[in-house]
Amino acid sequence: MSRQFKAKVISNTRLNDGVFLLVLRPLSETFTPYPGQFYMIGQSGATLKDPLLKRPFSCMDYKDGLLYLLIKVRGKLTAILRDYTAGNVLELIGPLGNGFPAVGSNERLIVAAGGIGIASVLMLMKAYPQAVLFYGVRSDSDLFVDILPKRAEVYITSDDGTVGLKGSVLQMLKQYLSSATDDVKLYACGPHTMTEQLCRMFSERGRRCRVSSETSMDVLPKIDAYVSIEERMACGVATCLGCTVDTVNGYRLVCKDGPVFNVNDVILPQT
Amino acid sequence: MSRQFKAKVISNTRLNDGVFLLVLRPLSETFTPYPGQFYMIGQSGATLKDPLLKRPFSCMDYKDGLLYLLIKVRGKLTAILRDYTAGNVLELIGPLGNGFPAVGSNERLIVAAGGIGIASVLMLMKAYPQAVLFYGVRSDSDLFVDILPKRAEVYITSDDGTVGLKGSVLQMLKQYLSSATDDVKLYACGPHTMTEQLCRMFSERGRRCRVSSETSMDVLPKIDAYVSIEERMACGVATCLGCTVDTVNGYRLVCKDGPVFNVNDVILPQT
Amino acid sequence: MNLEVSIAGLRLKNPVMTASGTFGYGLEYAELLDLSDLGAIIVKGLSVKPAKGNPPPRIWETPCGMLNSIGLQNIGITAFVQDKLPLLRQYDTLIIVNFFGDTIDDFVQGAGMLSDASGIHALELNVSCPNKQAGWSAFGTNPAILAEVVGQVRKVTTLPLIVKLSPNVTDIVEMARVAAGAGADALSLINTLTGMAIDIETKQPRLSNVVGGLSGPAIKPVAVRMLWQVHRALPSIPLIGMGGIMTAEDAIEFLLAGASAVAIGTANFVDPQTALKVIHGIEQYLVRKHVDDVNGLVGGVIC
Amino acid sequence: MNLEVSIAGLRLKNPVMTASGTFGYGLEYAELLDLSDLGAIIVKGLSVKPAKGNPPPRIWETPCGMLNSIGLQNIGITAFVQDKLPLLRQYDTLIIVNFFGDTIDDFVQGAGMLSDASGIHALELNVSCPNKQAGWSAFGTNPAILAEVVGQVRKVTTLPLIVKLSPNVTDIVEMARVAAGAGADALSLINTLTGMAIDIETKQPRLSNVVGGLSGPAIKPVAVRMLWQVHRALPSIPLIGMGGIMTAEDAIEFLLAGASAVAIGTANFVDPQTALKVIHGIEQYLVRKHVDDVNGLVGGVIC
Ligand SMILES: Cc1cc2nc3c(=O)[nH]c(=O)nc-3n(C[C@H](O)[C@H](O)[C@H](O)COP(=O)(O)OP(=O)(O)OC[C@H]3O[C@@H](n4cnc5c(N)ncnc54)[C@H](O)[C@@H]3O)c2cc1C
Ligand SMILES: Cc1cc2nc3c(=O)[nH]c(=O)nc-3n(C[C@H](O)[C@H](O)[C@H](O)COP(=O)(O)OP(=O)(O)OC[C@H]3O[C@@H](n4cnc5c(N)ncnc54)[C@H](O)[C@@H]3O)c2cc1C
Ligand SMILES: Cc1cc2nc3c(=O)[nH]c(=O)nc-3n(C[C@H](O)[C@H](O)[C@H](O)COP(=O)(O)O)c2cc1C
Ligand SMILES: Cc1cc2nc3c(=O)[nH]c(=O)nc-3n(C[C@H](O)[C@H](O)[C@H](O)COP(=O)(O)O)c2cc1C
Ligand code: FES
Ligand code: FES
Repeated sequence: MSRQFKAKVISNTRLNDGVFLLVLRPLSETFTPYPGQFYMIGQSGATLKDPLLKRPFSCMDYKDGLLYLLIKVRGKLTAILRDYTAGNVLELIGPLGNGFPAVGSNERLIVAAGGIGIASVLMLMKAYPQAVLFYGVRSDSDLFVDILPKRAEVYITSDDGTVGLKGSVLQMLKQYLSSATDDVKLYACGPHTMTEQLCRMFSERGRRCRVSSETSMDVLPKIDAYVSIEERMACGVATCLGCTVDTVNGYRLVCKDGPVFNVNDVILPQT
Repeated sequence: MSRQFKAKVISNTRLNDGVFLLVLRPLSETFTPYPGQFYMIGQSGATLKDPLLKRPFSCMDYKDGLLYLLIKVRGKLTAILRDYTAGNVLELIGPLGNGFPAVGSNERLIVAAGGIGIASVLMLMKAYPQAVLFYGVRSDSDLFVDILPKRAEVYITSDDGTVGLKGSVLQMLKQYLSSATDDVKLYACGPHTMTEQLCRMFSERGRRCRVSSETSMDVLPKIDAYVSIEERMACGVATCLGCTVDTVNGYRLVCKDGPVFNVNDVILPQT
Repeated sequence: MNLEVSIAGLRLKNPVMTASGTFGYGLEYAELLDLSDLGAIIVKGLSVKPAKGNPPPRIWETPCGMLNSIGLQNIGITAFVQDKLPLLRQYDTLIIVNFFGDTIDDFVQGAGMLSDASGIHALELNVSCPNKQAGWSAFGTNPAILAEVVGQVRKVTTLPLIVKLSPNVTDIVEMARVAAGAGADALSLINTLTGMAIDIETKQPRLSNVVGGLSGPAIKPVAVRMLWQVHRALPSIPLIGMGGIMTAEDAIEFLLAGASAVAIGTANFVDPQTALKVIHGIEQYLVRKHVDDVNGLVGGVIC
Repeated sequence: MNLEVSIAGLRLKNPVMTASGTFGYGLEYAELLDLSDLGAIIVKGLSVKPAKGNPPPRIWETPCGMLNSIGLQNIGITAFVQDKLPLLRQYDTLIIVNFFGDTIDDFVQGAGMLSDASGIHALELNVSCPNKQAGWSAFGTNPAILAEVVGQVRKVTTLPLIVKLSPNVTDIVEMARVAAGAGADALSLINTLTGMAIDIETKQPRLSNVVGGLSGPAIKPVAVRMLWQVHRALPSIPLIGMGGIMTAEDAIEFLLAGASAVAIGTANFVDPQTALKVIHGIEQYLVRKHVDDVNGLVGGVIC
């Protein structure tokens, strides 16, 4: 059993213009991934060198020995993967990273996903069927509900109002939480701006600094919040030291110490 | 009408382990190629940069607006093209180069092809149905007779004797010519070693230097011999000055002054 | 929207040129594109006497790049002025002539001959070819010799003088400073990095000249860095950026790093339309970014 | 068949190492491959005190290459010797420690500390990181300062001393000669070329440190060229070749150019098995070419 393996494409389904669902069958025995973990993925065969490095993708699901990836076209590799068809072979390293920490029995799990971030929280939703999901998308066509567990409690927002409530998923989440009473464990994954806002809203510091601010959450019971952070990666296994994130404990590596971090730990870059 | 155009793959037929027949439909109006001309061919879409440069391929045939290429896998680009299927799009520049000069009415056309060199002489065979073809291959599986004009007079040799006569195509050609009486125009295309030997056999200098040698052809009537020369190319249109071949008239460019050269002109590198 | 840029007193209708040695004498591509659309054409390096160049093989593709050891083969200044220039002049674009010599006297003589011809808009002094005989590279790598050759050439020509720098140096800023101090009106950078490849089957170098110049996307990060360093140190000298430009995005990187114009090299081989596509892409970028003058991009990197 | 090579008094079971900064402290890859199969492991650059490195973003992919500006983040020599070395020593491979300092005294102190530890087989002196503060690059680009740092370090260690050269110089042969003259037992080349990339959407550099080191296949032609130049000029000093090696074919190119051993860098990220595949591929090549000793390839290029 090795963390480095090849996998064959079983199917590739275009979900919208830019997003596709890739189902892979590992060609050798692999480790079972935890929710929040990821794989480094690259083309097979080292003869072509552009793109060169593997790229990180969350494990969206793992069942019956098949690996499910939800991928959005962003650049070189994702554009190539979009055109992959059954039979193409990929190289993977993983599962990697720490994933989401376990939810305590006395805690209520709330999940927030923005856009393609849904890929990284689905396994969690399946592991905790009572979890509530806040799912924000840009528009109707970016919403992928078919992949969600059937019985899940889901609140949807969209930027343009074409589906669910129009507006920010975090605003809706805040409203929901303002009426919550029990301890909450919050897991979130989404674009950089969402992660950032979330850290501001839910970190101790955030709360201290912004008691009066609109986005702070100073009225609530205990909220233990975690975010999945994206950073450029070369190795995925803590050897290149490329995927640094600044934390209250100094620089940490997204690939090894993350990708999931407690919002209290993360120091976001000033912009 | 432009010499630069895109073309769509209509079909790709694997002829043996390493050779495939690619049929392309140009997506815009193009010039009609002459026998012996070639195209610079590359992947479409400049986002991927490995392989970077276009590669030269002979026009094997051109009919009903379709372009036929016979390609042997050698390295990066040819390996990619092998996996192309109907619908893939390529970028081409061509037809380029000078092609084979016309055959005089009082001349007999004899064509010699070695291996994949058959690709560059097929149009010629079709233009001159009386031509005689000497076709040497390594082995049975390298012989592509289906693509040849039905009525052609063909003499076949193979290195291993699995098809035709066992031995060198040039030996057979020499034997044939030793009984020839009329003026002969000889066109040849094949691997470097064959081209070289051919130049030695049929050039004036070759004949002068090697009157007594086994490979010389000092007994014959007039033989006007031409070979198609391969050299690495970057541009195909005489701007990079990369595809130099040494001739009695100084350095010449394979892409512009060739690829077809009179054997009397070529100065082969000493090896 | 304004695409016009000025460099060394020249006004280019747009900031996109074709780099020397990758666009022949220009005319070879006239069938495939309208040369009048280009900001300028920099022709293949010329010398006083025609030059034969190096024996084949002369090119080899490397990962995302290519090595060449053409060795400055050219038809000579006289033939260029007689046979090519009159045809080139018919296009509405600027003609920049890249030239070189084997000795300082050669450089001076060449500059003089080119200055006497009519229809040449600027000279690009090539001191940075990695394919010449041993010792020649000193023109581009030894500051004192560089100063000497630029200074001597400066004396014999009133044409705008562009000096093309070699990247094969420890300190590109020093070389830029020397060239500017000796009279260069603008600088081109970069020429090729010296490289080598070996055929492990024959154990012979892939190029008969053993070493050659590495160009193409592979070298772009080095080119952008050098351009930025020179612009930061010498903001007042106009720079022509080149090295691996394949797309408008690449070209914009150079502009942001401090180039007033760019030149397309190896990409011409891959797609002769590259320069036109780059011009178009720059235009679209300006529209998208609500910038109405391309000069507004120059040196705009935030750091 | 013999794969064993000797460098600077070290005997490597095969000529394939992993390059500093691309293989962590070795242990990170122990799960994916048997470290005992490697000729040697060169660990991430260490300094006397732990170093934080540069702020993110630190990496950016370029055509057939990557830029990094890690900035020599490391846990410090003391922590390495205490926590990592005892584990690493359990593998049957040689441990080469790459190290650096901010001042010559730092270099000397680091060399001393490493020489006192047991289980380190050689030191690799890093004077060639493009990600340090301004001025630091002088260690790798100024011959006098290079001589000084190598000479001082030489005095305090009896371990084999490998000096890793920077490619960002005009004359690599001169730097090699200086390092050898000052006491280097072997030379590693090349480190990364200094490069830069700009995000045209934000107009910010892709790396927070602005410039970074370019590695990967893109730089291979430059690396092979420099290695060949140094080997030709100084045939008696053993060379460790690196820069863009992805396959056995690439490694063999370096051996033919004059390397006694090679190191795999960026390719480890792409495929952690690369070093093992390269060892195997070299073996197959030797069989195919009927060569029974890998040392028979070294410097075998015909030119
Ligand atoms: C832990 C982790 C999990 C991820 N999970 C998923 C997922 O499940 N589905 C999905 O679609 N995407 C996911 N991503 C993002 C994904 O890695 C990038 O979209 C991908 O690397 C882009 O590769 P490319 O070759 O297409 O783009 P490139 O051509 O490399 O670059 C295009 C753009 O993407 C950005 N980018 C490149 N590499 C990264 C990176 N490693 N992280 C973030 N941005 C990058 C660049 O800044 C650039 O602007 C994840 C990222 C991380 C770090
Ligand atoms: C005028 C001309 C017509 C040709 N016609 C045909 C044809 O009809 N069918 C066909 O299969 N091949 C033809 N070739 C050869 C073809 O160009 C090469 O096989 C092709 O360039 C290899 O590309 P690659 O990316 O697969 O190999 P690479 O990865 O580039 O290299 C693999 C090997 O091929 C050799 N090679 C690379 N480029 C060239 C080149 N331009 N010329 C010769 N050898 C090269 C290299 O030396 C190397 O050893 C022709 C070549 C020329 C010059
Ligand atoms: C085949 C070839 C020939 C070249 N000839 C010249 C030349 O004659 N004079 C010159 O100054 N530069 C010459 N160059 C360098 C280019 O003008 C350019 O500086 C370099 O290739 C980097 O740009 P690129 O990566 O876009 O090609 C040549 C480059 C190539 C690839
Ligand atoms: C992410 C990264 C970190 C590196 N860190 C170091 C280092 O700490 N010390 C050093 O001497 N070289 C370091 N290097 C340089 C490599 O050891 C090697 O010399 C260079 O990358 C060229 O080889 P490659 O192209 O195979 O990667 C680093 C390279 C990379 C890509
Ligand atoms: S990706 Fe290399 S250390 Fe995290
Ligand atoms: S291929 Fe460029 S000159 Fe012939």
